[in-house]
Amino acid sequence: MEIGLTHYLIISAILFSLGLYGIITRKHAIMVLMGLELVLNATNINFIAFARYGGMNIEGHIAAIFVIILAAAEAAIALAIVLNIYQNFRHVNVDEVDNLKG
Amino acid sequence: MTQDVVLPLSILILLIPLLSFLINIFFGNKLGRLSGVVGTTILGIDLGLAIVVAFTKLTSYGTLHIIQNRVEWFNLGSVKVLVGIGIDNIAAIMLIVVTLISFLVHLFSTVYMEGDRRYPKFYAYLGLFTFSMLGIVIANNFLLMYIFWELVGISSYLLIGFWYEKNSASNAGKKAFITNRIGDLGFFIGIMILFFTYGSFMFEDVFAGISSGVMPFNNPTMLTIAGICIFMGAMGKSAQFPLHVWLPDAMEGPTPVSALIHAATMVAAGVYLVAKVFAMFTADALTFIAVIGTITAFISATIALTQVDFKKVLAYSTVSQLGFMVMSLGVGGYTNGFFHLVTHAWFKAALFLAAGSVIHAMHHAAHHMHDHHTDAQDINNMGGLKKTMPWTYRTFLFVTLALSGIPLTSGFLSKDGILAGTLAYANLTGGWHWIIPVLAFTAAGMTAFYMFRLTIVAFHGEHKTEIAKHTKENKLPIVLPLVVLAFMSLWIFYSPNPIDASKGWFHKMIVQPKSAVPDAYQWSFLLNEHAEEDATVAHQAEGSTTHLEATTGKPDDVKAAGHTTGHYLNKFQEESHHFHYIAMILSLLIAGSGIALAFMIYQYKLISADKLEARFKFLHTFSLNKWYFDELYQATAINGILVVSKALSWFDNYVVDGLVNLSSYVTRGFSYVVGLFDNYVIDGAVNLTATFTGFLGAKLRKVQTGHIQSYVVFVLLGILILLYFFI
Amino acid sequence: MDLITIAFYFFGALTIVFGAVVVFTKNIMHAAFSLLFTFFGIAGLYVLLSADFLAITQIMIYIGGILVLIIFGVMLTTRITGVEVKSGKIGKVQLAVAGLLTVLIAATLIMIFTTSNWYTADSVPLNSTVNEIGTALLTNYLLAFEAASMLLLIAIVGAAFIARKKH
Amino acid sequence: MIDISHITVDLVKSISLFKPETTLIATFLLAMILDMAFKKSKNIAGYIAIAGLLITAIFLFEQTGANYKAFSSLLVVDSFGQFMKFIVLMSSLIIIVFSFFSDELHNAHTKLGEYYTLIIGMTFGMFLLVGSSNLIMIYVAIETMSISSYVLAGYTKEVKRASEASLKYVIFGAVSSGIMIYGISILFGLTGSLNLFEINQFLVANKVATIPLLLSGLMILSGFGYKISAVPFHFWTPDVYEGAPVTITAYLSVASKAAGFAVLLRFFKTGLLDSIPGTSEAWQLLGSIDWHYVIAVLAVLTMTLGNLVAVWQTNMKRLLAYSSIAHAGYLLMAVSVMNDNGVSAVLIYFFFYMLMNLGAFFVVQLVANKLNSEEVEDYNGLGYRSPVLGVCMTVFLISLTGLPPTSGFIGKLYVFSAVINSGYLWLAVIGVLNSVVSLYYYVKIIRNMYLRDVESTKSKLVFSPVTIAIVLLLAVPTLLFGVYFTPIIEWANYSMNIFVGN
Repeated sequence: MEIGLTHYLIISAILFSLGLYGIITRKHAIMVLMGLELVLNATNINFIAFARYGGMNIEGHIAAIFVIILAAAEAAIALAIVLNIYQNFRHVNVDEVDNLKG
Repeated sequence: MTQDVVLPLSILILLIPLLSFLINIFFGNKLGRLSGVVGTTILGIDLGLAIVVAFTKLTSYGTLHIIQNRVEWFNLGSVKVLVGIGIDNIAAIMLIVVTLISFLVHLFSTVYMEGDRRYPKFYAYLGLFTFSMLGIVIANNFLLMYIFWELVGISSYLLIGFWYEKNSASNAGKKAFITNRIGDLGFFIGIMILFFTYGSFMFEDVFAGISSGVMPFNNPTMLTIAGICIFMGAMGKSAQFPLHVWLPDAMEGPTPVSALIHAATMVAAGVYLVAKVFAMFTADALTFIAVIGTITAFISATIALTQVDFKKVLAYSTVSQLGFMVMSLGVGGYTNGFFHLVTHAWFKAALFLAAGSVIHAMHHAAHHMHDHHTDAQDINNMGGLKKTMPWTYRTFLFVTLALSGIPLTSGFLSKDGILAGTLAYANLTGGWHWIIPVLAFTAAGMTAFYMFRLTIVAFHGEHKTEIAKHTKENKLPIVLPLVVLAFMSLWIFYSPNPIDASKGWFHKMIVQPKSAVPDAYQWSFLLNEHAEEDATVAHQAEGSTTHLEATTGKPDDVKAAGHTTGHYLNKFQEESHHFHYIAMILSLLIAGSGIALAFMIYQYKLISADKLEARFKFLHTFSLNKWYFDELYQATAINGILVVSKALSWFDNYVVDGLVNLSSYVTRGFSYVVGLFDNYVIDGAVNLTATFTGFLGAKLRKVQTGHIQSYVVFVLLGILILLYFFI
Repeated sequence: MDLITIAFYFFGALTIVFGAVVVFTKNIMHAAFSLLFTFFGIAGLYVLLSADFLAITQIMIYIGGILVLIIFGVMLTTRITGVEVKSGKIGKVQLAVAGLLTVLIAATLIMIFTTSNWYTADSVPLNSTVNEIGTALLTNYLLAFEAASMLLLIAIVGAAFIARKKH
Repeated sequence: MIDISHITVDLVKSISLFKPETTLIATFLLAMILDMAFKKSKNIAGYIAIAGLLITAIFLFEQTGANYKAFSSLLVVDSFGQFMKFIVLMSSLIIIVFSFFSDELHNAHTKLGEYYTLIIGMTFGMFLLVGSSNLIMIYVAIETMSISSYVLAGYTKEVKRASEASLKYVIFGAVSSGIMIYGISILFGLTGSLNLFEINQFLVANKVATIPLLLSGLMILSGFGYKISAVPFHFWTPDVYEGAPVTITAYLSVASKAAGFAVLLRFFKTGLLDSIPGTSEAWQLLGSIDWHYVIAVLAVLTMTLGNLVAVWQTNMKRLLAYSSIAHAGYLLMAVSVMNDNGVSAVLIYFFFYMLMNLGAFFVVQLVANKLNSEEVEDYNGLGYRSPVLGVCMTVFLISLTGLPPTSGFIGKLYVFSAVINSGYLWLAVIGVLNSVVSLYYYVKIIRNMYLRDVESTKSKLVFSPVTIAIVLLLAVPTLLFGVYFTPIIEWANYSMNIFVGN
């Protein structure tokens, strides 16, 4: 079977789900962030695959670039906040940061 | 005085009490004791103006349906929203009722509230309340009416909860407010249905729309539903079953407030509303209204029989009388319903003020004797007040006669009219409708009984406590309003003939409006094709014989098709007239036996209390079985509460408490079942709703675990569920 | 099987296997390095999709930038030699629910992806995408480009503020 | 070489319409630099921010009547956007003024340079979001405002709950926007374009599969939904609102919500509106998905959850958080009718909501300054300890409940009338039932202020005349617009047309 759009989409779907799984099961804040990176990469696979099979549509590439840029910015902010959590709580386990609830 | 002046003057009447509110709220602390004087004076001026306006309207323009204006307020989409004020005959009369009673209450309170540390605030709230109430009276559209309707709710909340240090008072205020909101919910929906069907909030536009045959959602049933929704607002304000629970609790407010709110104004607002929009009710809606009114009148009369708190008796009696008014409107007795509203306002205000006078005297006496345990409102602690408080007694006795419906009083005229109306209605409609006059007469009899029970126990006989012995008659500002109000309860103000009001000015002025509902959906006996012209003719040339053919609607309802209606507006009025004397004799007999029974039991002690108890058990059992209340109550309410509470009991204190209370109350005996029904089923239903929403809220709250990852899980789940839900 | 197919399965497997390691491993450093291989696999897929510029960007920014940032984060918040470096355990029930949810999501997505019609067009052969991307960024997407620069500036200001010890 | 002359022409026109945003960028840079230069002055950045915002307002005002697709259709400049930008601008201004009086912020930091700078950055992000008509632009704009708000929520970084709030916010926000961009990629796959106008044309001309369209729509909604706190994307709201500094909580509850609603409406109208059979009155949506129903369901969930849970809250900020969720539900109700009346109702409601909600939060802030507490219990007797504050708070709360004669009533009136006008009577009934529930918790606060534990027991609270004046500046319009609201209605009716291209 020739490799087509669907193949890439399936990889993207699996990667997306794996990323979500990481986000909802990892305790360590940074591992949660890694899960997030997987989600964003899955998105990028989608964009590039759709661009390739949609007539070499450059818009998909642009979108992917912006996703990468924003992922970097988001990672920077998120890591800074995680560091701050570490200062205040002396750990970075997201499920133990639960004073605000109800 | 020309027509043009009426409306500006009305606005002035509306705004003057607001002035009193503003002065007392901002300068109250500086004024101190003076704030009462200021408030009373301002209301006196307002009363003067109201009298001028009302007399101008009734004498110079009595035949003119309404003096009103229409002003564009704002645009809603493409629709211009019009508002305005209008004075028709019922509004003119209401202006006097509201301002006079408010004035007397202001006067009364100068002594009664003496020494209260929030004295100026009390006057401020009274001003605000009067303002809002007058707003309801002069509104000629749903929008303004609804706004003032809510304002009345808020200001009554402030007044009922005035002594908020008492937990019960602040809870009573809240209960009144929330119960009223339930009614208002229906009111609001009704208004919205009408607005989006007819594109206007103005009464006349809505009526015109209805009579042109346009139906909400193209469905005549929706018109009935809209009518019932509007009526729900009245059910809340006028304490109709099953929303009547707030009124007895509201007795926690200062007694003058009870006189103002619970006798003459706020509770009358509902009846007033029904009268204002009478033209839009279909036959089915009217039947609903009549049934609700009857149930209210009967149930609360039965409850009033057993109360021992002076004010509670009056409270249930008020609910019962409001039931009478609503019932009268529901059966088509428009004039008599409104008539009873007016007459009742005077004598019920007098009763409450007399109660205030008694309680005030009891408090003073207790204070002097350093007794802080005896309940100053329990009638079993009174007795013999006739000797110590002669003026209060005299006025109280007279207005009790009025409430019981004894000739030479205004109460007789109006109640007699209502009862005749129910007979006429039952005769015209037949079938189960006969239950209405039966219950009405029974309730009337009970009214006479419980009022005399109250009079005899509290005023006659020996002093039952030392406190009662040491009571003294109050000062003039308390006694004067009593005398004025008692005086107003004489028959002569309404009709020269003490046993028939239909020739009096009141019946000439207050004419049933022509129904806007298409004939097919209205009782044929209420159709008065040439209502306005006919009324005019009747007014200008008395005794003229304009003969009208009876209109034909539902054929089987018209038993005497082809009859001429004479000078009567419609078949109903003619029939009422036929029943007038029967009703009079019947009601006199029933009231008389009620009074006689009261005397036998409480004055001469010919019948023991035990026998009485047994008797009541029988009566209640009978009435309950008749309505299947018992079964309904067992099957739905108790079992429902049990099932739900079992499920929730691990979690919920309210229901656990409710269960404990419930089981203890069930054992108390059957004679209190009606009271029980009132307090625990209806309250319980309200509580249950509150508990249920609270329960849901608490459950939903658990979802907010504080764990960010579970939030993400919920988001993902949410998206999945939504996806599969909408596919 | 031609070369393209083999390459696809290789990079696909690389991506998914190491992606799985990232989210299943207990050791955070293992996770970080698995992430590297995942990114690398994705870059390979980009090459197969003739997105050369993206492949380079992926390697430069993700592997050179974001991953390094993450590893710094790990080092700053955990003692490498201590036991703390392991990510803690989560209850079995939660794991089962999470697993079920993930499988459900994956199944839904794959079902939708395999059964839908997508926008397709005949592709224009391109030597390099760099030219196209450059032009697009400075014409049609100029504003987004400038806004992104503003965003990065905001991110720097914010991150520097939050991460620094004392004000 | 590519011919770029047509792009240059567009660019020149676009830049002239981009003046407000340009001013914001300049303000951002200026505030940052001058804050470093003037080390002594505590609020210098704040003053610059105010000045910058005022200039922005002038430029924004100049755009009245403009209808233009700027920057190759990345951005739309229209009167709808102008209204929403004014809402954002006014709340930014008000929040900066609030911040001058925040003990919480001033105790934590000697200088607030980054704080004001980031507020300007966030305003910039929201301006972009309000005007965006390209999915990538929407994503960039959402991230711009989000990144600023993550930092602002945790601005008092030594406070535990603030840092917790910002952690939760950043994780939740990142996941939501991650899901959104995945949804965007699917939409891109379906239509081959990222531009809303082109997507619209594609959808008009072609039939696309329903299920992926629905999926991508829901995923994109998760990005918008988290901005406007719609259930089930609301989970961050209570925690972040409670943890963040009061000023930021107030800001998030109004400004970012406004931007979220703006982009939500624009997404539907520009992207999914079938412009062929008459555009104005009732919108004809493309595709076989009943978006009315989807949004209506979200609205019901949102307001019901918000109100039911609010009943249990004891912390004012948390209570107002749930109340703001409930208000998002009312607004979604107006969105769900998807016609111009609905848009106009959203605009009207938002204007009044801004006044009353910011007012309520400012009172919370002032009380917290004095009492160091945000518990509802500590409001006991407030009406006697500070009469003016008590009366104003009562006005705000009554207005939030939606009772006459306050502006909140007018807002609700327009929302309900838009809903009923479109025949969704059941939705209106649920809405009204919800406002009955909301009465309970709002009245609880009023009762605490007036009817509990009063007078002599506690000392008077004295607030500076300036703060009282600010409260009054919000309370008086809240009341005044309840009676005379025609200008707002007219402004909203003028602004209700969302530009959909030619």
